[in-house]
Amino acid sequence: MTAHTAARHTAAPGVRIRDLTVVYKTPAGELPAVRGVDLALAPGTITGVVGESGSGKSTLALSLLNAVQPPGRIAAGSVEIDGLGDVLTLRGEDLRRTRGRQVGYVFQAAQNSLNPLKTIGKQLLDLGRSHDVEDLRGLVRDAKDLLARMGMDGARVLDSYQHELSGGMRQRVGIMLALVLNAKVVVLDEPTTALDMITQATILRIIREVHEERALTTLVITHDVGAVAEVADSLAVMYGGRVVEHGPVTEVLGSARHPYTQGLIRAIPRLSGDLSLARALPGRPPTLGTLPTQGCVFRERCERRMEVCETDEPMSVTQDGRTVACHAADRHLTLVKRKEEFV
Amino acid sequence: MTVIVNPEGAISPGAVPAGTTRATLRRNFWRGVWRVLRRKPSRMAGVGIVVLFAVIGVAGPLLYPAQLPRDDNALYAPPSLAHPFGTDFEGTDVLALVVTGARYVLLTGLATAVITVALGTLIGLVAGFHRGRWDTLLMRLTDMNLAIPGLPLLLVLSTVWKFESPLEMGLVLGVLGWGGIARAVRSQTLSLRERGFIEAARGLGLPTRHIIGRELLPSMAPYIAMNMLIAVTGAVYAQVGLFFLGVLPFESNNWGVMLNLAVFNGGALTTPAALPYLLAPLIAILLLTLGIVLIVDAMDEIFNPRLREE
Amino acid sequence: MITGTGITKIFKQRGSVLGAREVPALRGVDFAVAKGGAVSFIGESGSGKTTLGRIVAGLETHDAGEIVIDGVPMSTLSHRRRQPYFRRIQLIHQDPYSALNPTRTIHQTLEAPLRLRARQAGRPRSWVDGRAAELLAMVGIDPGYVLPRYPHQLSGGMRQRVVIARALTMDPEVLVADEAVSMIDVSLRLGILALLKDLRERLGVGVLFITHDIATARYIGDDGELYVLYRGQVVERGATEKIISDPVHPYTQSLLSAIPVLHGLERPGAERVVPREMQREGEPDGGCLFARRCPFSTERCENEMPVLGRDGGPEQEAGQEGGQEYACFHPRRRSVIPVGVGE
Amino acid sequence: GTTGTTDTAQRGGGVYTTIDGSKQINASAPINPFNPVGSVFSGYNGMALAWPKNDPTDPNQFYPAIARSWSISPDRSEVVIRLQPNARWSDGVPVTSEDVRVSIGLAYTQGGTAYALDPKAAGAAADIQVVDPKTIRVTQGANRSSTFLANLLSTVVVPAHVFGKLLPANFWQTLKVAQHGQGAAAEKAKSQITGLAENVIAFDPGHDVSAGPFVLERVNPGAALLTRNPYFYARQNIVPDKVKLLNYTGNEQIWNYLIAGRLDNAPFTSVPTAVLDRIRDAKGSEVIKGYSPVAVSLAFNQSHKPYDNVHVRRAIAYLIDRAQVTKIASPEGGTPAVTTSGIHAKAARAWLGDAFDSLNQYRVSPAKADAELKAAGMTKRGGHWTLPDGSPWKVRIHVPASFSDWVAAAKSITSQLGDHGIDASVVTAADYTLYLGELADGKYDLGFWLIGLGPSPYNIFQRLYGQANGWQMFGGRLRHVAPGTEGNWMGGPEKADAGAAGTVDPGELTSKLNFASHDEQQRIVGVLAKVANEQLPVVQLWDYVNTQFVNTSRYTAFPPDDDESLRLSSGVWMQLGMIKKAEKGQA
Amino acid sequence: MTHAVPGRPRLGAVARKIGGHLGRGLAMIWVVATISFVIIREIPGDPVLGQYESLIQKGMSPEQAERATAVLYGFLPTGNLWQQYVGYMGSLLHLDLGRSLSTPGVEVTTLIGHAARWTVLPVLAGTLLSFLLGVTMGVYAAIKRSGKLGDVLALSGSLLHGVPVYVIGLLLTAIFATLWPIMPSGGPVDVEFVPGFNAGYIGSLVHHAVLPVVTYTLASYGGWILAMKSNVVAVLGDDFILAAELRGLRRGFVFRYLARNAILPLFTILALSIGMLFGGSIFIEEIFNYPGLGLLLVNSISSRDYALMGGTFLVITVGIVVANIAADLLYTAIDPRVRSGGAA
Ligand SMILES: Nc1ncnc2c1ncn2[C@@H]1O[C@H](COP(=O)(O)OP(=O)(O)OP(=O)(O)O)[C@@H](O)[C@H]1O
Ligand SMILES: Nc1ncnc2c1ncn2[C@@H]1O[C@H](COP(=O)(O)OP(=O)(O)OP(=O)(O)O)[C@@H](O)[C@H]1O
Ligand SMILES: [Mg+2]
Ligand SMILES: [Mg+2]
Repeated sequence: MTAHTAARHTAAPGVRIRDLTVVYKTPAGELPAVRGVDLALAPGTITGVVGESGSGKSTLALSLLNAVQPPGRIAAGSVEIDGLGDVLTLRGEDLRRTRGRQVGYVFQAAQNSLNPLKTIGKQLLDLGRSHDVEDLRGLVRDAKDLLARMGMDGARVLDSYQHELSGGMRQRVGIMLALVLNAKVVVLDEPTTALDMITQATILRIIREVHEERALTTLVITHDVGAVAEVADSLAVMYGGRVVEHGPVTEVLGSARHPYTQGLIRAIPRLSGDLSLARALPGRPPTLGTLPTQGCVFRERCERRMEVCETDEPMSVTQDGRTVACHAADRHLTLVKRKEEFV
Repeated sequence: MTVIVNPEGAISPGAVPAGTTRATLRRNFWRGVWRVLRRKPSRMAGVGIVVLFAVIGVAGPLLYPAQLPRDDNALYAPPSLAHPFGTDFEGTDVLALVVTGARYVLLTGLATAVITVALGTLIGLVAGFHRGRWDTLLMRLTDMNLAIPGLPLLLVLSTVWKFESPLEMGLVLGVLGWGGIARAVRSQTLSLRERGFIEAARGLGLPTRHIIGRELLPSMAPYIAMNMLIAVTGAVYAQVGLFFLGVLPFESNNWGVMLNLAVFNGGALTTPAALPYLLAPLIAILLLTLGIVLIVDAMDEIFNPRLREE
Repeated sequence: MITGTGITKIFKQRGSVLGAREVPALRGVDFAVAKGGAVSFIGESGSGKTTLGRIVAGLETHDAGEIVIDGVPMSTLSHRRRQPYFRRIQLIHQDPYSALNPTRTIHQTLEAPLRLRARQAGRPRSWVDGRAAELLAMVGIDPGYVLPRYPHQLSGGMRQRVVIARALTMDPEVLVADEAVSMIDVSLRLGILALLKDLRERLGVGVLFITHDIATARYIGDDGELYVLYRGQVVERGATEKIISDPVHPYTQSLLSAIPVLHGLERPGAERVVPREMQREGEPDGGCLFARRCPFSTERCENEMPVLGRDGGPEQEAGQEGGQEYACFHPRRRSVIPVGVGE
Repeated sequence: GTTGTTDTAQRGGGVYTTIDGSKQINASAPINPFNPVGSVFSGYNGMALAWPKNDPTDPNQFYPAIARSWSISPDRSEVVIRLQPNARWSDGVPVTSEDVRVSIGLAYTQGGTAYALDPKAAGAAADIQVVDPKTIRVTQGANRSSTFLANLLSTVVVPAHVFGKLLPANFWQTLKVAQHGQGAAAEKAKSQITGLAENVIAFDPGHDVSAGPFVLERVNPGAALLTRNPYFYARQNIVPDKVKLLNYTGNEQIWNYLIAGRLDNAPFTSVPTAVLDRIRDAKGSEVIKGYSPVAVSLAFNQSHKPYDNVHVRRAIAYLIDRAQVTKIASPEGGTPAVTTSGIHAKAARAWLGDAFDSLNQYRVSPAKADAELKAAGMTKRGGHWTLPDGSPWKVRIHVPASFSDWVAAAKSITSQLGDHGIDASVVTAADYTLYLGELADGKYDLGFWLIGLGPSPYNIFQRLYGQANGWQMFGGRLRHVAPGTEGNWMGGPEKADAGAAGTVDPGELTSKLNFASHDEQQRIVGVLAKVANEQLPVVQLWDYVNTQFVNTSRYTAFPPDDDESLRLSSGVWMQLGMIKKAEKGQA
Repeated sequence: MTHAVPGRPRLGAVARKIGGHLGRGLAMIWVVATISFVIIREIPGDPVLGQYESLIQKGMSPEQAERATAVLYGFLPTGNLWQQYVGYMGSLLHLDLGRSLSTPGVEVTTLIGHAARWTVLPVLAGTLLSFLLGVTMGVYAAIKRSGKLGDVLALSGSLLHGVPVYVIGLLLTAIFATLWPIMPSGGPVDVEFVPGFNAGYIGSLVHHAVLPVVTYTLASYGGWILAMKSNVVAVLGDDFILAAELRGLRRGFVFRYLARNAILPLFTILALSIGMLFGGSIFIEEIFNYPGLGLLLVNSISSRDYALMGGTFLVITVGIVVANIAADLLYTAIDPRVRSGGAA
């Protein structure tokens, strides 16, 4: 009857991020937190983005809603969403309407993403009014359905304040608020951080199930390779603001091509397998200030470092649905891209 | 970037780095402070003002003879080159009065600030650190201190107690005013106490003295320093106000007395003649307040190593 | 050697609207940490792990039970006399950010306890600086670089190493590591775990390792022991490798099942166990604590409380095989952990 | 300006705005003259039998009020008072002798000079007889005071039909017993009468019944509004329709009103010159100056060293430039004291005649001061005078902080002493009450002290040789207490050398002034003035000038400078037929 | 697989909380009463002598002055300190503060009641006004904090916060009552108007209240703007604001979320400062001759009116204690986190 129920069965949109660069203004000047990222989210899939702290994951996620906060600024690129066009060109009311209605966002540390002074139900109504939902009763019904779907007593949750809910419950409320307006693109930033194992497994399962039921295009961002591997169809690995590897999740994990991905997988504590093979990556993850201005961002920690890595930034090469940006991984390719804007 | 310019690996492992001695740290601290101050011209202005007042407070009375000269024929003289702020009711230069009167005011302010902050911090720290019964007791005391209205009590006290020296005055103002700081310091202590590093220090068996003095206090330093400065203005304000009301007995010249005499004896609010006499101490108070406000702005950055070094 | 018997802790939540509510955080936990040994505690959020760690480190009192350090029962000593014993047990915090005083350089941070140490041992002051450098080198960081710096100038991994170095200033017998790696970048986690293992081997320091991620427990040492805590009760205990490979208690099994599967490298275990419900605050006691959530619970579980290592149900195969003990009426081995693709 | 403009247009009289300087207007206080802050304002809605004239020497000069005329027998034993034949209360009831009698009865419950219950008290009324509705006779007891008439005439008259019920039926009998009875019965009667005091004070009639020219209409915390009493006996004299009395809290408040031209008259206030100039600039503003029988002095505590030494006191007198001090402290409200006689200069000339000029004037003379100090055994070292024992001499002059003119004067004096190598400083007390308490406790070396409270010569010298100096009236007998005890803070010697008159007891002489004839009074005043001049228990600084402000833009015909009515309120002026409407009256 | 939500607060618990506050408040009042009793009885100075001399100082003749002060002897407290204390505490229990000395025969409670009216009105108006102004400007200063305007607003706040209230009061009188006399220079209302609900009276009331209220407002505005600014900045950094924006909430809603969370802590300060201002209004009342509690206290001190002094001081303190309790309860009422006893 209303738009959001009618739209339920439309096809999932695709999302294409092109050459996205986001910079933050620091005392040392504007430094790129995300640089030249190309990433396509296939319609109806879950794409996982993994990367360590500071690799630019959240910044990337915010860019999808054109919501990078000052002192940050999207310096270049485009984010095309099917049926919406380039999100980065949207302004004002158009942009606001897009958020929540077209693109749902589940906040990093969703535990704190709720207004502590209002019940969940009131916040839901605020959301509905903000998006001109006429049938608020229907909205509440949908919200209760969603919550029940996630294993909670909808009526009571809507009547609760944030502090009356546990971490896992808040996280699910966050997911509900992202989906209740029937957004087709959903971005989840670290949906399971600070939750324990069993809750994490539950949330991940819910994400997967809801994704499939509602035919969404989902982007899950996390620093936990395991969490991504559990839900995602395809996996992008970020390092120092670049996507260094991207491909179907089983392939990227099964046969990682980038030395960082390989090192990362080796560094994950596992339940089985040979302990002596496991190894931490040497060095430490870069921060904005310590990012090299030229050459490969990973070279300092890379065991396959070559001379060309010092000077030239490796270009992303796509082959068989997999993308890798490494000189060592595609030594046979001579395409070298130099970027000097930020030198 | 950092002060200690020390690229990775420049110093051989094992060698004791030179940058860790106390003197160096202190030097680095002051360099950091300087950097923080230089970030905004307003802060430099603030420091300038406060330093000026400090100098006046210390050396002001030395600039003039013990017996300030009077000009019997120039009562309430208008401002002139010789008397930038005119003269008072007996022909004494108003500027000289402001300068020589500063010491009393500043000394009280300082004494008050020291006492308020010392008492408040001590009580807050003890309450927050030991919790339990001590906490309950001290917080009741603090509630009491906060509930007793300071100014009215001062009025009542002024009839019993002669605040003969600025230090006595400061003592009273300080004893009346520590409640707010104590409460805030306590809540800060409670939250810091839960922070890992305090717990670690306790686990290491470091003495309480160390934990409070070296770990807790420095973390609260910006807050304490800020309060200290604000307490100075508060004390100056209260004290000058009491003199202005005429409820405080006075023996020596100070700004509040000047205000009182300007208004009630000179009619400064009624005619412009005594206006400079009124304005001079007012401007002094405003200037001092301004200076302190401008410096307070920098406190956070001064005591936070990260903001300091940026 | 530290042993704890019957450690019980009940928090009284005062000021709550519900009046003084009692939260049992530990219910008669027995454990022992030997010199150079590795004991891990795992469990969900709220299971009492941190509380136990703090009690062991002498930072929290307990309501019943006894802690014996080097044969001396702590309850017989005055608070003052207990201090030197507890000093030999050092806690490593989960959060390396808050564990270091932001206003003090690393040198100052290490200097204070070392001075104390020097005074106790009658060593000259010069010993302090040398020792600080030595300890930092021991935890694998460059003292020259680290000593003059403030915590904010170091990476998370470095900070955690400094925290460990600080704990080592007391020449501890046991390190209590509470989620010591959960806030550290994935690529660096193994480094810290390896360091702890190394310290065990080189210095003979015992490690009491607290985590909700069982996988990490393996890396502390394969000779270690594992305790599974649930709502303050140890529900299963045994050799780490043994419990991981052959968990018996359904709760242990759900914990292990919750570990995400690295699709592409692994397949999920055949009998993954998913609890029936989420954990709930303030659940009533009586019967098996896990009964409400247990997929296999029977009426007996609802009414009777199984005791660790004693009550074997009908399916019991080996009540205490290889020192493995559990508190369950229906013990059964299930293959829950992921299996490597190659295997 | 005032909002009386419309009233003026309609009724012609307008609103007369002024200030009652003697009390705070208190909205909670009852409309009751026995209450010190009661909303009864002398001369407006409060009436005495008569209004005192401002005479330098004779306290018994009065303008008629409720009493149209009076006579006193030569031996002062009997006073006959005849009331205004037309006087009526504002509710139309005539004012009769009974009203006066009730008023006197009520006055007894309060205590006070003429109506003391103690039969031995000087100047106490012994018997009150109603001769006829408009005539009353009062006789004086044994101790016949020279101020009996004055005290009697100052009696405030209240309506018997309002206040009468406060006196119990047997009141007059009880009074008789109290005054003439013996022993326990008399004591009981006394306590019955004084026991009424609280009720009388707290009594609130609710609305005003006045025999004065005005009736209270309303009181606010800051102001009182009165309207014309249609039954006032001299209503033809009263011009304004209403009177607005404003609160008096501080001088500067009066200054502001005056500059804004809002007051038609303001009572005496001290004014800095600059402010006075601005007040004069206000349209219609005029200053009337008159006699005020008060002077201020710097008093010594003679029980403290070195002020026990007359040379030290004289040295200080020689060093103080009184003209300069007055110029700084009270340029408009005072004239520098010609000398120290204990008497305001105007009264002094009247009392002493040429003898006044023979008094030592203590003109500024550092040389004489040096000589006196040397005579006192002091030495000057390094530009500073030290005490005979070689210790430093620190002069500390105490003043109450709230009196800015005294503070300024004290500061000026310390500056002058400082110029001559005497280390002097001003110490203020938080408030006047505290100041007086500490002064009386003998805590101060030097302090400011009001003197010369004329016109009664007893009151004048009582300030120097009364209780503060050790002479107390006790059970009708004079006795002297030791310095430092029972409020004797001045600590002067009991006997003083009065030159030609020989050695005298100044306290005894002072108490004699109460009963002596005029000639005798003149002689005693001469002796005491001489003693005060030579022994210098105080240094007289300046004589106050009654500076009144009037504004002639709405009303004219104010009393001229030095008029005998100047210390009375505007209400009395109106009764006396002074104030008239200004020609081009405008607000 | 349903999931329960913890229960809501119970009425009994709230009652217990209120009870606890009241108990502590009463204990505090008792202590303050005792302290004020002791201090006040120890104050030196003789009220009769003081009254006498100051009447003389005002030009009254000695006889008249003597007559006027004679009555005061009857009102002096008698008995030793302990008896006086017991009597005092006893009458306190009956809410009887005794009789005034300087206005003999009038109950202290009556005087305080009259004065309190004049304090409450401008204090309330001034506080609310400054609160509204300060809070609005604080939000503005926070949002524009990196710009010039924000700097200027913040500095104005700091300065006004630092400037003593009497300085503001003096300057305002000098300008609006003296140099350019458009405002009355004292008193609460012109006596010419008949009290009641008529235009003249109300107009006069307002006219007289303008300067005191403006002074209150200016003096406390600085504190509000500073507090509000720092709260808004803190809340702006909270995730839920960004989350609300990312959910596409209307600006109005986001602003309300922001404002409500930032104002919340200020409400308790508001309650406290209303309590505090009863005592803090001394300067303003003195300068504008406004017959409130502050002025009453000052006058009672200088006239050594023991009963009035003690009573006024006590009432001022009780105001603060009550405000404290009100602030706590208010916080409980409006912050759901505290209400249900959970962690804030
Ligand atoms: N407001 C800011 N100002 C300056 N730098 C910023 C700001 N926010 C983020 N950055 C920097 O941008 C980089 C990327 O940050 P981002 O938050 O996107 O990382 P992330 O991958 O989400 O990390 P985390 O796992 O810690 O959430 C980091 O180096 C960070 O320091
Ligand atoms: N200071 C305290 N006061 C009251 N209850 C407490 C306190 N500390 C812990 N608890 C309660 O005790 C129980 C055990 O807490 P604990 O922190 O030991 O769990 P944990 O296993 O470390 O959990 P996590 O994995 O979340 O760190 C929890 O229910 C907790 O709410
Ligand atoms: Mg992030
Ligand atoms: Mg924990």
